[in-house]
Amino acid sequence: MNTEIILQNLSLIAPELIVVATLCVVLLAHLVARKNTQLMMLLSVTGLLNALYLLTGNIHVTVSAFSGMLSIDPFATFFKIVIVLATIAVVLMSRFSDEINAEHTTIGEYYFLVLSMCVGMMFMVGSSNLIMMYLTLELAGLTSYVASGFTRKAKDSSEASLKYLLYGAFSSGVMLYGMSLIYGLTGTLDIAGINRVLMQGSANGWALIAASIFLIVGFGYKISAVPFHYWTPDVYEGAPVTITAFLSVASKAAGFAMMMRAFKVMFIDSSVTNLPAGTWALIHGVHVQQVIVVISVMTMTLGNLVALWQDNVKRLLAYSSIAQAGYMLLGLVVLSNDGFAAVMVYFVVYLFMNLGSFYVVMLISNKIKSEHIDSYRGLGKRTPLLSVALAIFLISLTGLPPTAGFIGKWMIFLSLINAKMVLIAVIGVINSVISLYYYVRVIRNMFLRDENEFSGTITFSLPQQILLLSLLVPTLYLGLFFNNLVAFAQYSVKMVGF
Amino acid sequence: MELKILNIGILTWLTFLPVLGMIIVLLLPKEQKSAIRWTSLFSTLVQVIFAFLLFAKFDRSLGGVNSAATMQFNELFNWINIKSSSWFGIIKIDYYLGVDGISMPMVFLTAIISCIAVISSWNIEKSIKGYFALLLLLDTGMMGVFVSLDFFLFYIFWEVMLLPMYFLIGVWGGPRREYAAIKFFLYTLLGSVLLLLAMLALYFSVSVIDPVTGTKIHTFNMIAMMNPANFDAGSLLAGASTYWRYVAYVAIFIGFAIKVPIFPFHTWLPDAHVEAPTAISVILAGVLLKMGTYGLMRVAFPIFPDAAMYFLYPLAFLGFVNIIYGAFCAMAQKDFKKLIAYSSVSHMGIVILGMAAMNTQGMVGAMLQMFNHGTITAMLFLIVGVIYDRAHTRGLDDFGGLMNKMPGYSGVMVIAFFAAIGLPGLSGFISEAFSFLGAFQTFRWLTIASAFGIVLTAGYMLWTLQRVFLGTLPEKWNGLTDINARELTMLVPLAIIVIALGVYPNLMLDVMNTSANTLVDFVKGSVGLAVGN
Amino acid sequence: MNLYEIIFYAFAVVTVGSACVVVFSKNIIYSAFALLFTFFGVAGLYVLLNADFLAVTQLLIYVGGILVLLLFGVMLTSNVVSINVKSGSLHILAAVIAVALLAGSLSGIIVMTDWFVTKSTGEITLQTTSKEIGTALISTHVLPFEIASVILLVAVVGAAMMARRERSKTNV
Amino acid sequence: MTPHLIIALAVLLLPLVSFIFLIFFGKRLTKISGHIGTTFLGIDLLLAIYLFFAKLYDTAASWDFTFSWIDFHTTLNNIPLKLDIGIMVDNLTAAMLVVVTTVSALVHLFSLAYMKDDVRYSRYYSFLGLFTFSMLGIVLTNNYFMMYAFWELVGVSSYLLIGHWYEKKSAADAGKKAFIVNRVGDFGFLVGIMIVWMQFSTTTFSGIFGAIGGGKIPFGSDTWLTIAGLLIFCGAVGKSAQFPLHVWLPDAMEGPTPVSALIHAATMVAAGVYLVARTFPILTADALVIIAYTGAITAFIAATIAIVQNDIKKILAYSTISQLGYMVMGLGVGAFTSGVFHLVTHAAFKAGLFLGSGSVIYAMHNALHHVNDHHTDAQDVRSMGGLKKKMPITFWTMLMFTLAISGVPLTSGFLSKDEILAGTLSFAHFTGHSAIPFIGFFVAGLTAFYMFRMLILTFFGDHHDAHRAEHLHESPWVMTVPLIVFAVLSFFAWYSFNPIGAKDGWFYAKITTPHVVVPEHIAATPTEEFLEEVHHQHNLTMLISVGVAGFGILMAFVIYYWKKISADALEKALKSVHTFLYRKWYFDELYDATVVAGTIGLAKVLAWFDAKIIDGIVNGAGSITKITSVISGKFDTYVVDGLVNFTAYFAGLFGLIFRKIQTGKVQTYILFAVVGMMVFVVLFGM
Amino acid sequence: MEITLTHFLLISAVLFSLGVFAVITRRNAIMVLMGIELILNSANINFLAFSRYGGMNIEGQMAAIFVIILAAAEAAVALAIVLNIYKRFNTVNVDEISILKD
Repeated sequence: MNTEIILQNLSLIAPELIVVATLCVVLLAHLVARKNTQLMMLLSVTGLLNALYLLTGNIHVTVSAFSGMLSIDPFATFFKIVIVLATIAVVLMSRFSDEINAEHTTIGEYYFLVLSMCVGMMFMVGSSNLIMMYLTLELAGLTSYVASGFTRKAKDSSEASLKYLLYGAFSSGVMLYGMSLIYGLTGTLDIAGINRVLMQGSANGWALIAASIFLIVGFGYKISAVPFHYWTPDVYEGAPVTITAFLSVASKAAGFAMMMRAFKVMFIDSSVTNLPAGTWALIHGVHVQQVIVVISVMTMTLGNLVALWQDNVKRLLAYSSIAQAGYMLLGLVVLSNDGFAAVMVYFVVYLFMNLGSFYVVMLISNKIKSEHIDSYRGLGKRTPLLSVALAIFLISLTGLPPTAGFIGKWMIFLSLINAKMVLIAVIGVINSVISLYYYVRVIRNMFLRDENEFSGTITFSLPQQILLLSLLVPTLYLGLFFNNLVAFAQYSVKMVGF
Repeated sequence: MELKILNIGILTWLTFLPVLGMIIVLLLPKEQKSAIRWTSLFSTLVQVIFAFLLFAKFDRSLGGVNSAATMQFNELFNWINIKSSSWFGIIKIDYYLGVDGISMPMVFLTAIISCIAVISSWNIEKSIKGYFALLLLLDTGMMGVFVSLDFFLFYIFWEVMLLPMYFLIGVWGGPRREYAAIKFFLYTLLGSVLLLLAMLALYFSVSVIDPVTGTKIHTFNMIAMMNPANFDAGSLLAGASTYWRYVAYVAIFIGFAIKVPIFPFHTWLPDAHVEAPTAISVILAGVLLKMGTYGLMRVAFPIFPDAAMYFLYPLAFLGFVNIIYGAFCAMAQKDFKKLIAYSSVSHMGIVILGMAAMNTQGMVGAMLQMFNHGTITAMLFLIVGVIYDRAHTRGLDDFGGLMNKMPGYSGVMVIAFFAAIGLPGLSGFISEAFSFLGAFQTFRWLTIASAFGIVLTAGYMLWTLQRVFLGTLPEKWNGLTDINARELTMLVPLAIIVIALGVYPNLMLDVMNTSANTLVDFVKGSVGLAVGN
Repeated sequence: MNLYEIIFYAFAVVTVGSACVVVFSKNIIYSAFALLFTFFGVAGLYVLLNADFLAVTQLLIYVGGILVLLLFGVMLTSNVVSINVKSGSLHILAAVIAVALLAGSLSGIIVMTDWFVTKSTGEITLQTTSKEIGTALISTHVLPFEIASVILLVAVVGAAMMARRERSKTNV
Repeated sequence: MTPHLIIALAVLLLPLVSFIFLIFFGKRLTKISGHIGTTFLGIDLLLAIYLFFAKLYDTAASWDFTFSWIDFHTTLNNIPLKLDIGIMVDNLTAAMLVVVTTVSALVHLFSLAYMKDDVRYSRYYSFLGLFTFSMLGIVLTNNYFMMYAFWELVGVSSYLLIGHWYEKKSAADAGKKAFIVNRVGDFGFLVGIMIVWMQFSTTTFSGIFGAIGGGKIPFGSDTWLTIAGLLIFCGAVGKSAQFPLHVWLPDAMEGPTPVSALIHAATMVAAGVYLVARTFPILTADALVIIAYTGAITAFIAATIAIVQNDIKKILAYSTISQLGYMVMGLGVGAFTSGVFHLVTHAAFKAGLFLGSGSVIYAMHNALHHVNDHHTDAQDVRSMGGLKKKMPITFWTMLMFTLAISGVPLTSGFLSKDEILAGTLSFAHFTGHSAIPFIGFFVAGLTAFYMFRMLILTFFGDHHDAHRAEHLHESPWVMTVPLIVFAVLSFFAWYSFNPIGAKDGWFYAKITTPHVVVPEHIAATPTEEFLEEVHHQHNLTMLISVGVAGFGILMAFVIYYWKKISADALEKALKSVHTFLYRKWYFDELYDATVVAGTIGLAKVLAWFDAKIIDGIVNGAGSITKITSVISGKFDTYVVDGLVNFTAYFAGLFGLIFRKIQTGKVQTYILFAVVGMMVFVVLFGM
Repeated sequence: MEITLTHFLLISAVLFSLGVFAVITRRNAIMVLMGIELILNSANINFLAFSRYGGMNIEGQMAAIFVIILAAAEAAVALAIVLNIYKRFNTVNVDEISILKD
């Protein structure tokens, strides 16, 4: 591994480098022009747009870089795009968030943190070596701990960061221990290598299972899957809305990408050939599939059932995002490229609808200083546009046509049925019916119930509305014309080595 | 059969005209109340005109049902086309519209009822802009369900209609509107998700030769699904009378049964009806309920003939339960609307029974009953609405002697009531008679038992008539005014239809007849086992 | 019982013993100092596993850095002069059961599993690994190395931001 | 389209035209509407009479015009599945046409005065038109389907006419009762039609008779043929107020008296008899026996009740039921022509009786009005008497009718009744059911008795309130003319010039027993033998009937005119019997207690069931939620909020439990995570 | 008795368990952090042991290095957060910091 290879590899991670550069610049800008918050926002956005542009260049690249540490492949690129898009949206959102702007003295650090989270996640999706996974996970993690505590003066924000820290550090520690066990079993940390060793069948069942479950603890915490989700509601509620939104989309996406790659590459049994094209089998004796089935069912069910009881919209959305993770996990259990593709499609639509709903919640709490569901009464009258938008986002989260959310679920169930997992599919749809109830509770309060006395209309600035529409339009458009999206996702399941 | 206007197929026009109206309505400032009203009215009126056009041009001799060739006014464009992985195969979804004898009357009905609903909503004042927008959206959803031949498209429209309905009940409804609305929403969604799964299972079980590429691809095309030859060997729903086919059929059936509604899934109906504003009750009873039975005819029967035949008797039995049970429940009601709601349950039971007969008279009777019930019950709800607007109560016992006070009103009412009772010369009679005649040939004793419903119906209807219109007028209603022009304009057309179909049912029958035969022959033929009782 | 084993057991005892103190002692100060010995013991084990470079790193970073940080933490969050340095503990019972189960299954795994070992165990000549590590850091592991640097940057900035005394007095 | 068809259609449709015309323009025309309606019916009558003679002197058995109404373009049992409708005119029809139109026309005329200051005058006339139309429909149709349709229409128009004074609750109730009771009968009728339709895929008489004649019987079983016949007969039971569905007719007297004359004496109630006559060819022996007994029982019950009634219209109502029973009995025993014949004659004199009573009531009413007496019931015979002098025309005509109904020689009633009785005797001779003739004669006696009781109480003696008497006087000509016409029509000569032998008249010549198509082994006695026997029994019959009739009349005079025996004494002596009869054998009470109460009760129960249990099971609403409120006070509000779906109820419960885990203590979370982890490790490790 | 891989692994297992125990039970946030450090150390011992007995392959040692680096970074951030908490709540007892809950 000599220098020119390294340099050549560096060109492959240009997007990440751009973002790193941007965050340094933002930090410096913060030092020199502390007052000019606008500038830093613009800097970040420009950097991110650059990164996005470079990413589009990488769509067709499929190489393993840095001596197998990092994979640059359509799969990674797809998720990087999702992450960068989310980051851009969040950066713009932050511009309108009162609680962020209140911290104008440290606004530079804020953008710095968001960007470094972005970097960490971008590396996460590509990393194909356990130690890389751990490092990138921690990079994303550490920054999120700090970011969720960004509004330091607020008690709940601080508490959120502490809980996130302790829980995260613990989970990643357990994960690390699992990694060490796998290292002990296979003598390597490179996931492809691990797979090679496992294929020789030397690995002992129980140790391997224990190790993989330790890994799942780490992943599960990242994607907030039951029973490793406990931090989620508290942190989501405590953290600034923008950060919550970011965590619920980007961080989840990164976690999923990492998990999917890890399991596919590590545990696939390439010797089994008599399967339908596009599907695969796991190495005999590795019960990861069953584990994930159990986890996903628990996740969606618990997420939905507890969400029924939430009165804080932010917290409600936290639980809803747990449930959503449950649906996405269903895409993994079918063990097929189309299952993965379904998850990826889901993430794209999830990006729009979830960010959208958090954005609206943020705007509203800016004005009415409350996230309690009862304070949403009569919003339909006070601010029609926002209410309708939120309603559409929530309906999309429920998964009703003609919104994009339906397509996400549709793809998932499509692959489940194709894999003849009817029972699981039934559980899934029943869950989506239950979920309807709490989503509709919000809608009901906005439209069906009026406030005791009408407290005037709420207006929002044009930029705010534009950002809203740019999230709303895709949510509707993708619901009817998902041709390219699905095609792109199905192209992007391509990983290094597969 | 082709019919284009401005080079756009008439069915597309019919389906999306309301959306156009909706957009205009949304663009109008909300102060322009009358403008909003007239826009909505206009768009629905045009829809009615187109419906008449369709009705006139419709070729009575073509069967449709399971043969794409004899579907009429077809519009087939590719909508989604994903070169997918080999596991999914190419995902192709078509924008596929077409009508046959089963859907034609429903399209006609939908157009008329929607138009009348708009008229009857004239005195809505509460955020009228949203109201009409949603009403028109609902219209599109309903129309789409009846014209789409692609299962995916069908499902989309099916779901599109839910949300407007939720809001229309929930925002403009009565005191317990929230409860009714969410109940309606949850019930229907529960049904439709089962429908969704069945649809996906079908998708992967059926594959056809793609005209373009010439390869075998899966399809959502309902008509393709009806051809047993298209089921891949070894797929989930392949074969006949298999466990999974029965499961899928039951799933689909529940999906539709909830809409009909069939006992015991009917409990949302009374609540929804009672709470909904008049126009919405009209649409609910007039069109929405028909979607369930329509779905059974369009989807469940032809795609799962084996299961359909296997579950024929249970179906008929449910029909019987609906008839008798609904009638008894209606008899005990004190609320005018609730009474009519339960009478709907009873009358839809007749449709179910007629369908279960699985022979021509039964099927035709059922179809005609769908149409007639649509018109008659619409009239009844409008009548309730008229009196409710004046008296602000629906208690049956609060009234009496309206016959003298409101003669014009009473005249229309008498027609509606006797039509509901099934009086010869009015439309209800023919359809009920045929349903029973048909059913009797398949299920002798069950039909005799069900036919007793006509006595019960006469019982509660006349009782209501007496309590509300006969006797002496309480003083407090001395101020009541007779029916006004607007209300007449929405009631009279329906009355005319009711009488016309009563005297000369062929107007509708010859539209339905061929398709009914085709359907029956197909279902029976593709199973070949004869049904006894 | 050769020297190697003696040394091993010595370190093992030190490590585990002090770790127990860390976990079970009521007094945070004690725990902190016990942790010091744990780190020493671990470092010793590293040496036995002929990871000399790592042993040194362990001492430098853990003892020199992390432990100090933790002590600072203790000092700043509880005034030592008072006896408020005691720290209680909660749901012992559940923890005991869970951890016992954990330890049990772990040791079970450890014993039962045939790990990935090159069969030529026994005497591997003690040699320094610094060189290999050095080359690895700039060749194969260059990317993790860089990421680690980013992590440190983020950590510094984040910690600074978190811990900084806010100058505006508009607290919640 | 032959001219005859056109005329027939005209006869059918003219009343409909009158109905439509009056319903729309009646309001403006006010009083003229009555004359318009009457004119329409007058023309109708003339046309009918023309058709009658045209048919009678035509050689063809029947004019049948069938056309396809609905074609299903498919086959059933290899027969093209069509619904043919059409009209058919044979002698029976022609006769019925004349009867219906005559009565209807005269009633129209009569009503001009009787209803003159009614609030809904025009509506009354339009409904009369509707009724006549439907009645003519029944008579003219050539298939069961159409007949059922008109059957229902008749029911409705009678509902409307009975409830004409719907402000009176009793009137509204009566209308409802009539309709629903009829529906019960129609239900059977409908099932019968289903059977024949299913078996012969046609509903035309000719088609069905042809098929059965061809040896095809329903479900290939004799029993089913009987059942089919009886089911169709159910329709007759409803319409002709036969036991056990006779209860509606007396109540129907709430309607205006002319309506009673038209609907509940002459036409509608006769429709049932007509139906039986039409169905006659396919009635098996068993069916006929049952029919005969139904008729007999009805006749007997009604007659006994009629004895003790005091309301003049009630008396007539029960006598009508009794006479209808007679006709049905006549058909049942096989005396086809006699049954129909009695229908015709009875139509005339019973219509006359009602109109007469109408005239009396009219007079009484005015008189009471003059003396401002609003308590006395204008219809109670006990408050009448001595009207002979005051209203002679009414009296003499009434006398004529009474004689006719009592079966006194030289009247039309004598002819028809005797034939029926002879029929019963011959029936008894062949089948041994001697109860039938016995009842027949007994009822004949009773009839004579109670009819004369009514006549005496009404017209003889002195009016017991002299002051009121001054205000009593004869009705106007529009009311008396119809009476006279009917009286004239009640003479024997119209039907047969032989006062004691109906056989020699045109009626028997033209309207003969139709050819029975039932297979021999289950058919009743062949017509020829039967009539032969009837001929033998004829003289005997005459003697007995005249005897019992005379005895009945004598008793009436003894008790109510000469008062040799005190009516009150009798009443006291037979207290229990009297009350039993006065209470009409407690039929209404019985039905109210069982059927009506049962239905309503069941309805209530089911409604509760629906609201609580079904909704409960599916929604977990109601009581279940109470239990849950223990778990969380919030829960109820949530339930009210709409979390009522049963699954969602448990969902909510679990959610409630799960969220307890979310304690807010991060270490608890970690503990749970570790536990979960260990569970997995152990579960999947083993 | 020959010192084998198992000995080292057992020690690390013990450290791991102790760490977990500390994390779950000790109320003081700093104690929790100490527990986490123990966990990391146990993992490191594993890495090195495997690397040693796996024929001196360097990967384990590299992993260990990065873990140590990361532990440092983590400790820094953690301390900052804890101090911040102490400012807000005047306590570092984790179980008393629970305003966010259902």
